[in-house]
Amino acid sequence: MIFELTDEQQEIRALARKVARDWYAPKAREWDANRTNFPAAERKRIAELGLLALTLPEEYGGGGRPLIDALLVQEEFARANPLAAWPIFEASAGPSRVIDLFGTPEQKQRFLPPVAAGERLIAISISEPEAGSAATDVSTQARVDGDEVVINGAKRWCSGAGHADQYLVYVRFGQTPGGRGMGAVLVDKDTPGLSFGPQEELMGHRGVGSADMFFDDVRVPAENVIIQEGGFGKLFTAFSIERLGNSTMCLAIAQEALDRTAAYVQERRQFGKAVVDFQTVQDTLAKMVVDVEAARMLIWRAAVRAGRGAPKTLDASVAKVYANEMVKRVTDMAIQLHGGYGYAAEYEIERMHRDAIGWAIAGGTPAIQRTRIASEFLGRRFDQRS
Amino acid sequence: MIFELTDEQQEIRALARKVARDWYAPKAREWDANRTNFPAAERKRIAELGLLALTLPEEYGGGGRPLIDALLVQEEFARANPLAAWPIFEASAGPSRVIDLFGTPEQKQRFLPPVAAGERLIAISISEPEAGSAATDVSTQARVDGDEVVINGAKRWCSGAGHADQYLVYVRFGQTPGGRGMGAVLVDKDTPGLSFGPQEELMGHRGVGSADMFFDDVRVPAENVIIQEGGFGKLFTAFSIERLGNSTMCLAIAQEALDRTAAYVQERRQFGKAVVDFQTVQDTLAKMVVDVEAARMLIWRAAVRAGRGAPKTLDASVAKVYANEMVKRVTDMAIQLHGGYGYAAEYEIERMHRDAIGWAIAGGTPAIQRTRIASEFLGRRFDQRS
Amino acid sequence: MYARSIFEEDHAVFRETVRRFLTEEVAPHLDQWRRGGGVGPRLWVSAAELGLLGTMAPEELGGGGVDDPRFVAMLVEETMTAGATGLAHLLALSCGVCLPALIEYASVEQLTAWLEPVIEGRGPAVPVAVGPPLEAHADDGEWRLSGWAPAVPGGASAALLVVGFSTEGEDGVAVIDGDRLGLQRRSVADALGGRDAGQADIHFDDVRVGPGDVLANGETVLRSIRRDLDLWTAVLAAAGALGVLTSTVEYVGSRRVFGRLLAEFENTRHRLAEAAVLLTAAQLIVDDSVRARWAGTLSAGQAAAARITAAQAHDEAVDRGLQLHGGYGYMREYPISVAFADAQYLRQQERQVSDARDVVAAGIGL
Amino acid sequence: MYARSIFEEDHAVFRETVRRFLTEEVAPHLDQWRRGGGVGPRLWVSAAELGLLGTMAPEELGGGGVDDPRFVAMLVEETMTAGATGLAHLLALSCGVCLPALIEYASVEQLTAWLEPVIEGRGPAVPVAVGPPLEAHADDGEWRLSGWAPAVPGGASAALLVVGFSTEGEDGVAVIDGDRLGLQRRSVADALGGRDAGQADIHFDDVRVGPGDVLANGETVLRSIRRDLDLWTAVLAAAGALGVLTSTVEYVGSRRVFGRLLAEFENTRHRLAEAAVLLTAAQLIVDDSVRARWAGTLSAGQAAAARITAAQAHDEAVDRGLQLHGGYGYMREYPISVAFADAQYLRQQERQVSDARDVVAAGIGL
Repeated sequence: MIFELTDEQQEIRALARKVARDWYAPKAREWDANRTNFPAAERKRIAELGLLALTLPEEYGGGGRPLIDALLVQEEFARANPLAAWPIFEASAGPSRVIDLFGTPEQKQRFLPPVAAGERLIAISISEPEAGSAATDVSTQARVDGDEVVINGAKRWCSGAGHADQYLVYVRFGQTPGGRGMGAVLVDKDTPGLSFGPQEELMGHRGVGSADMFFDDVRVPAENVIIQEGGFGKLFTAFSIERLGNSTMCLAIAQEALDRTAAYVQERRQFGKAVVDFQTVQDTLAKMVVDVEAARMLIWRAAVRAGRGAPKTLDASVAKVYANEMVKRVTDMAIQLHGGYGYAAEYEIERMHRDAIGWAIAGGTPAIQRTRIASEFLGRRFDQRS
Repeated sequence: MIFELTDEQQEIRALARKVARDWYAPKAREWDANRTNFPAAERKRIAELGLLALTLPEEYGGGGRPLIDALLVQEEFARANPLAAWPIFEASAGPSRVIDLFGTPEQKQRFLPPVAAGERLIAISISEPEAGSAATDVSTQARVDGDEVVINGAKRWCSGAGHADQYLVYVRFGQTPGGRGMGAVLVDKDTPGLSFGPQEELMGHRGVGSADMFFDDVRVPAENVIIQEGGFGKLFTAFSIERLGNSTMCLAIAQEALDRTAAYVQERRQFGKAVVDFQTVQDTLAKMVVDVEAARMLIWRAAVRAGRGAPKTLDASVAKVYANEMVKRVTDMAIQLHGGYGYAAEYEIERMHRDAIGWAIAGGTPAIQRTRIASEFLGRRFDQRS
Repeated sequence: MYARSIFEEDHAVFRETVRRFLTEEVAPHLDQWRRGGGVGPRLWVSAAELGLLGTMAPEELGGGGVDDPRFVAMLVEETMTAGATGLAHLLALSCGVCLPALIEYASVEQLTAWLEPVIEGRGPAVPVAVGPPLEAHADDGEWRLSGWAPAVPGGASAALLVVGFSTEGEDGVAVIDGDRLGLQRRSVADALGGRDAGQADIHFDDVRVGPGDVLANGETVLRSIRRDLDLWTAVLAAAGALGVLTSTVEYVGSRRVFGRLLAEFENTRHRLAEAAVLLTAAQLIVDDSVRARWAGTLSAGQAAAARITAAQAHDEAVDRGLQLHGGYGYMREYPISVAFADAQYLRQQERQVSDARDVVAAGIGL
Repeated sequence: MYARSIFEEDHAVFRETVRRFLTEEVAPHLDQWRRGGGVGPRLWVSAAELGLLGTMAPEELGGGGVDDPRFVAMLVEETMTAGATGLAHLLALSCGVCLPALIEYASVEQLTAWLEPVIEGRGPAVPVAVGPPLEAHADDGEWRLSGWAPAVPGGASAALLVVGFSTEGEDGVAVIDGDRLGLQRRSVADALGGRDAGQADIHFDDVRVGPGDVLANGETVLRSIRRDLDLWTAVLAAAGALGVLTSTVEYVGSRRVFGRLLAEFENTRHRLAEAAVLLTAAQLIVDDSVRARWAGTLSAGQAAAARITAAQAHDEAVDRGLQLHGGYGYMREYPISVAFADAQYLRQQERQVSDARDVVAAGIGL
């Protein structure tokens, strides 16, 4: 076992930190307040610096590096400004990775280079009004019609909906129920028949965009089918990668909340002494440190073991459930230690807390993760339907 | 970063597991019930297998291996039978390591080989009636008299007292208060003037032995002074190693409680279905998995980074506080999931819980660890006396 | 599950008045208040007309003359249940905290001058800087107050500010008109929760107060105000928890996941049962504390314990509610999302005053 | 911090009797009972002589004829405070759970036969298998009970066993003499806590019970017994928590660390304050539940909520007490160590009967 970053990883991390601090940290509060979408030009800048798509293969313009490297970069961006980390998440741990892992060479050649160049953003579209936690209940239909696929249905809570250029849509082919009937198709934003509901006012993750998506006889070429019917396992492999992206967002927010709190309690005085000199403040700060470090280790282990592939389900679920609950606890403690200022927007701790809440709802709730963990740990399936 | 054990580590672990399961697991309940001391012959057997003193230098009969290897072995023994892990703890992460790290070549040559051979057990003696959490308040006096040191005072809660052959006693030289006036001296059990109080009936850690120690003009040769007055930092470095030994005991107990619970809930039926088919049981089991894994990562990180030396204070305190509180939670959940049998002695879960409680009291409580963590994280000292 | 026994016949009658008021005067405007910086001035006038604002004040000063905090509790709880957390908080501060303090500690002249605008609906009375007090300098029989108080509920619209100050280690309480010269009020535009309270940062720029503006026995008054703040915060939190738990129980009874009602999952049932247990305990300590306040026997320690217990029940109910609502919980137009933000607001307001654990510790002799 | 109002003058008088009893008949023997498998037979005789065992039983059957569970609460709480957790548990089971069930549900003939030995001090009445019931086979107007019940408190010495059984999906309750043929009692020698209760595993080897041994309306009786078990477990836990918290507050007020009293550290004060808050809430819900039991309005949901709340308060008090006692907390001769083990014992006993969350969930309509 080795727990140190390589020199190269440290360099990438330092570069990411500098870019994120210099460019994006100053804009975090304003973008959050205005629900600003992340500017496409900024995405290109990140790509040009070689930080956008570290995990995509070099032949398609990516960095050809392992997952952990991308997560190190994502963490630095998310600490400074979570919105700036989003395209990194999507390119390195999100839908692009599904294409990378499961697409044909032609599909990769067609779809990945624009992502790696920062020219195109792909979002993933899974949940539906009646299929949230029960992802295998997806009812959006895909019907093969000659060399086209015709999609009908509705999606909900698609992060980036209306803003992203392409969507990896989880669909049901035919009538087979459950995961076995499902697959995934890539759909361009401007395909006729695809429309978007109004942008939702979410509590956090502002600027990312979220909306309903409506598919009304949406026709896409059959070569856009990334995962065929029956690719059940692949669909869920994709979840595992995404879970580490989610977990890394939590880690970043928590680490940032911790560091800012550490600074605050040392600067701020109360009753004639530094706030940090109160024993309960030290105690709470230490709890934050331990919590953040435990999450970091679980995430890093899952990511490092994944190498350039996908993490084990058990590793990823363990990391996600810990990180999700950790970031809620840690940002809550940060608010407490900020005393009267914990909920003042200018300190950004409240934004971190709002964002934190969202990560425990997205990508499978802690309750769902725990069922998966028990299932994987015991090698036993549990039927939620009985 | 690499999170996998080497082949060699896996082999050592497998050997340790086999020995521990075959020889010591069957005796755990009986030894606990009878408060049996670990037999000296068994200690020799472990030494002969090369599992007792992995971290001590090869020239003194040890394994010359890094701390993590010893902890892997300790974990396997402690899972099967914590009492059997105790001599490994003492030899690899306890007082012997203090001699190894800070003793003169002559001292090492004199004191370490018998330990590595399993012929002699050294215990550490720090706490006093008025110096528990405040270890720097030690008042046991050591006075240099020619080529001897004369010790007077009393110690309390010395694990192994009355059973171990030698004691590494933390003492105060002269009148300098606080850590700066302290040092450590090795004292043979049968030195005139050293006497022991009655064996304490502790809630757990039975068989280890614990008693008051009384020093009445106890004379030992000056060459038994392992740490001279002013070796403050060394004394506390020793704590860091010991904390990982403590944490590993917690990890082992928790992992064992988890695995036995996993087996139990799959075997046992209630209301016509396997207990594990209840959602709250799955949820609780998953919490145990996550908690154990987080502790494991924090301990392993601290140990691996220590290499063949001592871990960083921050790493060790983070690992200990997490492991201490984790094992209380995990054994409590194990009791819950065992339903009516959680407190039946034959299932051994209650023994694990009792032992768990003790680890959070020994070696610096979680509250003390958190103060240290805040202090180390911020690079700032907190005065507990004001 | 647990039948509350605190309210009697009279309160039930009063509840009808309150509910009508909430339906007619609050519900139609709530969204606008949340968007636009708090309750409007008309609200206070209409509440005054119904006699809601001074139930505990002497009749000769236009009040209800009923020395029973349970009417205030009814008013506050019903307002919480209607989802108007910010307004409920203002009502609690004005009717539950400030007015009783003034009635008990002000001279007759002071009381006459101060009560009228509040009871007649010019706006609420709110406490300011009653935790860590403002700095004040004694100056020729007067005091000059400087400093600032962040995020004062109703700070933009309050008729009366009950201000804690400290001068040379001695604490005092001044009562000043919301329009007093030297006050700068800056609305908090981006508050996450409690938006209908209309929070404002208030800067005191050398505000002069004379002996007529100051209550005798400042230390005692401050202690009493802090205790009552704990009490009323607890009342708000318990009512908030009940509202969230009730609506979550309804939600899980209609939402299907994996083809089954969410309510059928053991995970749902146990998580909500745990929240219900906390709420039951919280409601009992809150009700007992309101009764004790009425009897004049409420200790600071018990009020602080009520605050901690109710806050925990509220936080748990909101967190579990949010988690069980899944994606809907994160959409700001959903009541559970508003309830989450409002709970955060109340906790933040509590924290600005004190750490309740210190009060409890003192109560058990530590 | 919080002044309980549940007890009145009569109870205070009764308390003196109980305390004398504890001083004279319990304290001198407690250690021996803990070492030797539970309270001795003499204890029950002396308790009977003082009229402690049947306060709620009809006078014509030798009881006190007082339909007020608060006397039982006083007896149980004082016994807990004296550190005799196992005995307190037996008294709660006999006087609080079993006797009231028999009084309410047994026929006059049954009651006459069953009450006498208990009230006269032959031993306690204890419930057995009232959670998951024993298997029973109907056989020619009789039932044959088989199976086993682990760790029954007082299992070795009980005069009367109130046994839950199930036959073809229907639940029943049999009341049988502790010496009934076919019972095998095996003392639990290595119990960690509650040792003065004298636990035994009881094996039922085809025990025959006839109609005269069985209560009518078994399902109702079982529900009532389970509710009362929750109630009395809560009473025990709250009293246990108070005892531990009180002694820990004393300890930290005398123990010095780093040259200061442990009580002066913020960590000590806040941790104990948190425990005190839990206890305050627990005591309130327990007292309210005892009152509701007296009034005949106690719901199963509230009793379960009381049990959960009080158990949490007890566990927290014990854990924090243990942690603050440092090394002394781990030494079995110290009261805090015994208190820890006793708390574990009570939790374990609770869990054998039910998961209280299921009961609460049902109480809120889930």
